[in-house]
Amino acid sequence: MTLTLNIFTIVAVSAGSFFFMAGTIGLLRFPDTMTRLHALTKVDNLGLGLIVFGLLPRAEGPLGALKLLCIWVFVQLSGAIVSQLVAQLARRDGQQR
Amino acid sequence: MIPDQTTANGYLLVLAIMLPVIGILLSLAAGGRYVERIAMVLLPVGLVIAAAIFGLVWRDQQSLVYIVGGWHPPLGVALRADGISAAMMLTTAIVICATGLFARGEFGQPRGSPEIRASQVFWILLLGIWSGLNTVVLGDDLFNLYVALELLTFAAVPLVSLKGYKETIKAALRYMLFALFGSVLYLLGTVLIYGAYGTLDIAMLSGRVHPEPVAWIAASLMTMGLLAKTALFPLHLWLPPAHAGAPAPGSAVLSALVVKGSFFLIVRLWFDAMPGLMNFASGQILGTLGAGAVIFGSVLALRQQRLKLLIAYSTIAQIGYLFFIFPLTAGNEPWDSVAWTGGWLQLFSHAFAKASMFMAAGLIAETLGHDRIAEFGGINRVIPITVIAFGLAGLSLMGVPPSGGFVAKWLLLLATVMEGQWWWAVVMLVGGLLAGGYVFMVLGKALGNASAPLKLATPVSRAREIVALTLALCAVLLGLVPLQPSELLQVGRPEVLGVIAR
Amino acid sequence: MTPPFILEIAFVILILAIAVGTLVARAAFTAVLLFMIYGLLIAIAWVRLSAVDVALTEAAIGGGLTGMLLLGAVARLRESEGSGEEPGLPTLLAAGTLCVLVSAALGTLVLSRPEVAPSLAPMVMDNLAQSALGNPVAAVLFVFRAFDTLLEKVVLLLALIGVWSLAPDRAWGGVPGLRLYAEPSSILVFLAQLLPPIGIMIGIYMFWTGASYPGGAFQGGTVLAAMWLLVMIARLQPVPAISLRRIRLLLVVGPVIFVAIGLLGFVVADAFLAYPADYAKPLIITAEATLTLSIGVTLGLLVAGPPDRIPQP
Amino acid sequence: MNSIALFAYCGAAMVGLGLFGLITKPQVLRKILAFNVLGTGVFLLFGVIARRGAAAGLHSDPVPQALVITGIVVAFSATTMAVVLLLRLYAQTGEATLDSDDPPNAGTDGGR
Repeated sequence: MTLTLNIFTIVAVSAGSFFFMAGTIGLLRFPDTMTRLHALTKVDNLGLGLIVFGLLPRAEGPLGALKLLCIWVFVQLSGAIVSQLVAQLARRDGQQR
Repeated sequence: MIPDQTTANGYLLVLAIMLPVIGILLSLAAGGRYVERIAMVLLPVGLVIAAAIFGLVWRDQQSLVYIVGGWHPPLGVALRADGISAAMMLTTAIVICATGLFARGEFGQPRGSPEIRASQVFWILLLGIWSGLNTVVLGDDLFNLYVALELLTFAAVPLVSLKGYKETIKAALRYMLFALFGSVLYLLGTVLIYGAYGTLDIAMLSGRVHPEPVAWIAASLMTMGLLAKTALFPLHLWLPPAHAGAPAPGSAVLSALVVKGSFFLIVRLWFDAMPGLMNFASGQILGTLGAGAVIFGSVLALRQQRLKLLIAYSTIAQIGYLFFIFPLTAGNEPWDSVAWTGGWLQLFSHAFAKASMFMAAGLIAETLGHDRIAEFGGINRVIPITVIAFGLAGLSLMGVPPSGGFVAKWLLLLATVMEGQWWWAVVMLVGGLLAGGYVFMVLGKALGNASAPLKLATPVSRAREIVALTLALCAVLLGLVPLQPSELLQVGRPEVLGVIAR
Repeated sequence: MTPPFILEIAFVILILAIAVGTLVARAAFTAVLLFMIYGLLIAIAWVRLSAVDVALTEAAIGGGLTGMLLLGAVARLRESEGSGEEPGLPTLLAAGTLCVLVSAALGTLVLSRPEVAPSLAPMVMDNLAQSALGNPVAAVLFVFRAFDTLLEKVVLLLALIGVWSLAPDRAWGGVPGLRLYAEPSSILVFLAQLLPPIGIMIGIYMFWTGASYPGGAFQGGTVLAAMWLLVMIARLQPVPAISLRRIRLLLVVGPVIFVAIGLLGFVVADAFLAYPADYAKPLIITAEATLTLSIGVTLGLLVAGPPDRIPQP
Repeated sequence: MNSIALFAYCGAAMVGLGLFGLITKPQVLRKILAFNVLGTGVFLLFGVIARRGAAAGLHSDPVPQALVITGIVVAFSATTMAVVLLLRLYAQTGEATLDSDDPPNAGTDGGR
């Protein structure tokens, strides 16, 4: 049982880290604002999501698990809103920085 | 002596700090015309408290101690009033009260009008400076003193930019950056000390600190930071525009008191927290910086064409004298306390004289509408009291009897002879001559005849002239202090200064 | 070397690299962004140093409010801060040498007496029961060294007076010149509607839990300030004029109550800022609750800046 | 070397960096940033001392921690005041540096 959970954690966190890495590379390499935002959302959503998911079995009780989930939800929220704001600005400026 | 118990009447120390704080809070809440009224009520009360503390320390020849919250150091924070704190508190209270009276005309709040920015801000800042200074002289904990220093800085900087001209904003910004640099270095020393000795209580530190690298580096960093705040040469660049740019009552407080706050802490550090550290070399270094300040400040003062800048440069020079305390007490003869007394008298008499001078300068500028020294001719017929105040204060700066400045400089000279360090005497004599030069440069113009009929801008009230004169008289009266080591100033000191340094 | 330690080394190198970046970045905007990242990394460093209370403070103030303040400043400077005169090579060398010396001295000296490792932790723990608080850091802040905390509140208020003092004469008493977000239909408005209820709850929770666990009045107050600023920026609440009586009262209520409780100590306990044994906890909580509120308002107004709009009659 | 020493070196280096920036950077905004780097460096040293003082069941000496919390708030107030002064200077003169040293003539208004 412990072994299964450990393997689960390792797999999920590694996968999350992979998305972090991929997203960061995308942020640095993609040509314009919109595509960069696209890369960033993968980091927020999948990267952090998988890491949180992987850590859930290790949380201290249900309250700890809830806190972990909250972190993910809040990052989702702020990420989504900031992306919107950046995209709005980018469209208004009409330039692809 | 380690303060381990609250002494009788120790509560006065708390009141001295909290009274202005309460004033700040009430002023902020009440606003409007109440701000000035609150200050007018609190100033005399604070003066009475300061006088009471002074009287008690003098009568009992013993420090007052208060353990805040009943938590003893090193866990808690103690307040301690020894001889120098008591004298410094009384000086502060007198100058602040005089400034309050002087500023009434300038920073009043007319009935029924909306709040005036300068008046609202000025009174709160004045109280802020007061509580900051009282904490600086009473604090016995290095971090508590850091907060006190910041209190002082945060009250002093806006005073510089109160007029809102671009020059004063620039001066305030430069002052702020110097002050921040100073406080962060001070804090750096604090962390080293806590890490090495496990306490920040000055009395406890005095028994624990040994001459070793960590103590030396901590002391150097803290001293450097405090020197930047004191504006000792060569870290003085911020002072002239800041002190000259503030409104006259602000300049009076800044020059007379605020720079002395950080000087006071340098003394606390070297003589109280780390008495074992002071040696010949460190004394000579501090003294040399002081000598540089005396010469440099005086020469530049002579070259100024505007009165307020002249007075500001003179502050740089007069601060320099204070630092002769360090080389002249680093030895171990009992005569040391001559230099000790001389240095402190220099501080007090300069406080009175400089506050009076800046007030006089403010009155002259109001009367004439400018402060160009070359055009002062005939001013003595319009505002004779102001000119007399300026002249009397000038006596003290020059060190001419009868004045506190004379006694102070005489005692310091005496100490140079006794210590065989004649080179400081040369600096002091040159500094005195240069001070004579710039004071007479102003007086000569003021007493001379007007080249053209004087155009008067605003009449000034007799009462404000008398305030300036009173402060100048305080500086003169200090000249009646007997020419010998003062017992009061030694209350709370180790038995004979310098013994530990051996 | 254990793997966690290698990670720590990498982390420290990252912090230092970002600090260097902050200082050398050509554009002011980049410098400020890097500084905000730096603030958040420092907060993590505090967790590594087992100082969770400090980590919360640093994240909220160092990473959050300071960043917001500096971003606002960059927006106003419009990237035209000028290059100024870079100092000459001799100055750079002298400054560099001095700084390297200071760093070297600190690095060697700060732990130079490992045999002593002075600590007040045992003394704090011995007296913790008497302080009525469970969180040792809170006990130091509000009981043992309450005097520092009280004076620091005054510093905060004086800073606010200093900021206000830079208003033009005619705008005194008016509305602070906080930059408002222009588009009312923006998603920011949605955020400003969604987040504050949660944020306020977290702020209150931080202060409440601070008595026993990491958290406290500063951290809670900072979160409240952030929520308030968000609501103002999104134009859901007007920026208040600084002459409003209720704003003034909110600013001083915490410090006033703290001072009052301190003075009460003269009468009911045996010293200023001492709490009577039976009522210590409720008194401290009262002081902290009002302080949280006052700190929130003060920090919010500090970021909002000096008034620049003339008060409406 | 252990983790405590590592952070001690980190703090010491930050102090040096901040000091260097504060002295050499001409733009006021950069000076303010440097002051903050310097400040966090000093605070981190407090943290190192606190961590080393772990005792009595605590992982870290609470006294330096409390001092740092006070220090952070004071540093923030200082930053605010410096930034507001800078913005006011910029609004009035268009300058954001201090080095254009006009002769100290802060009395041009007549010294009042």
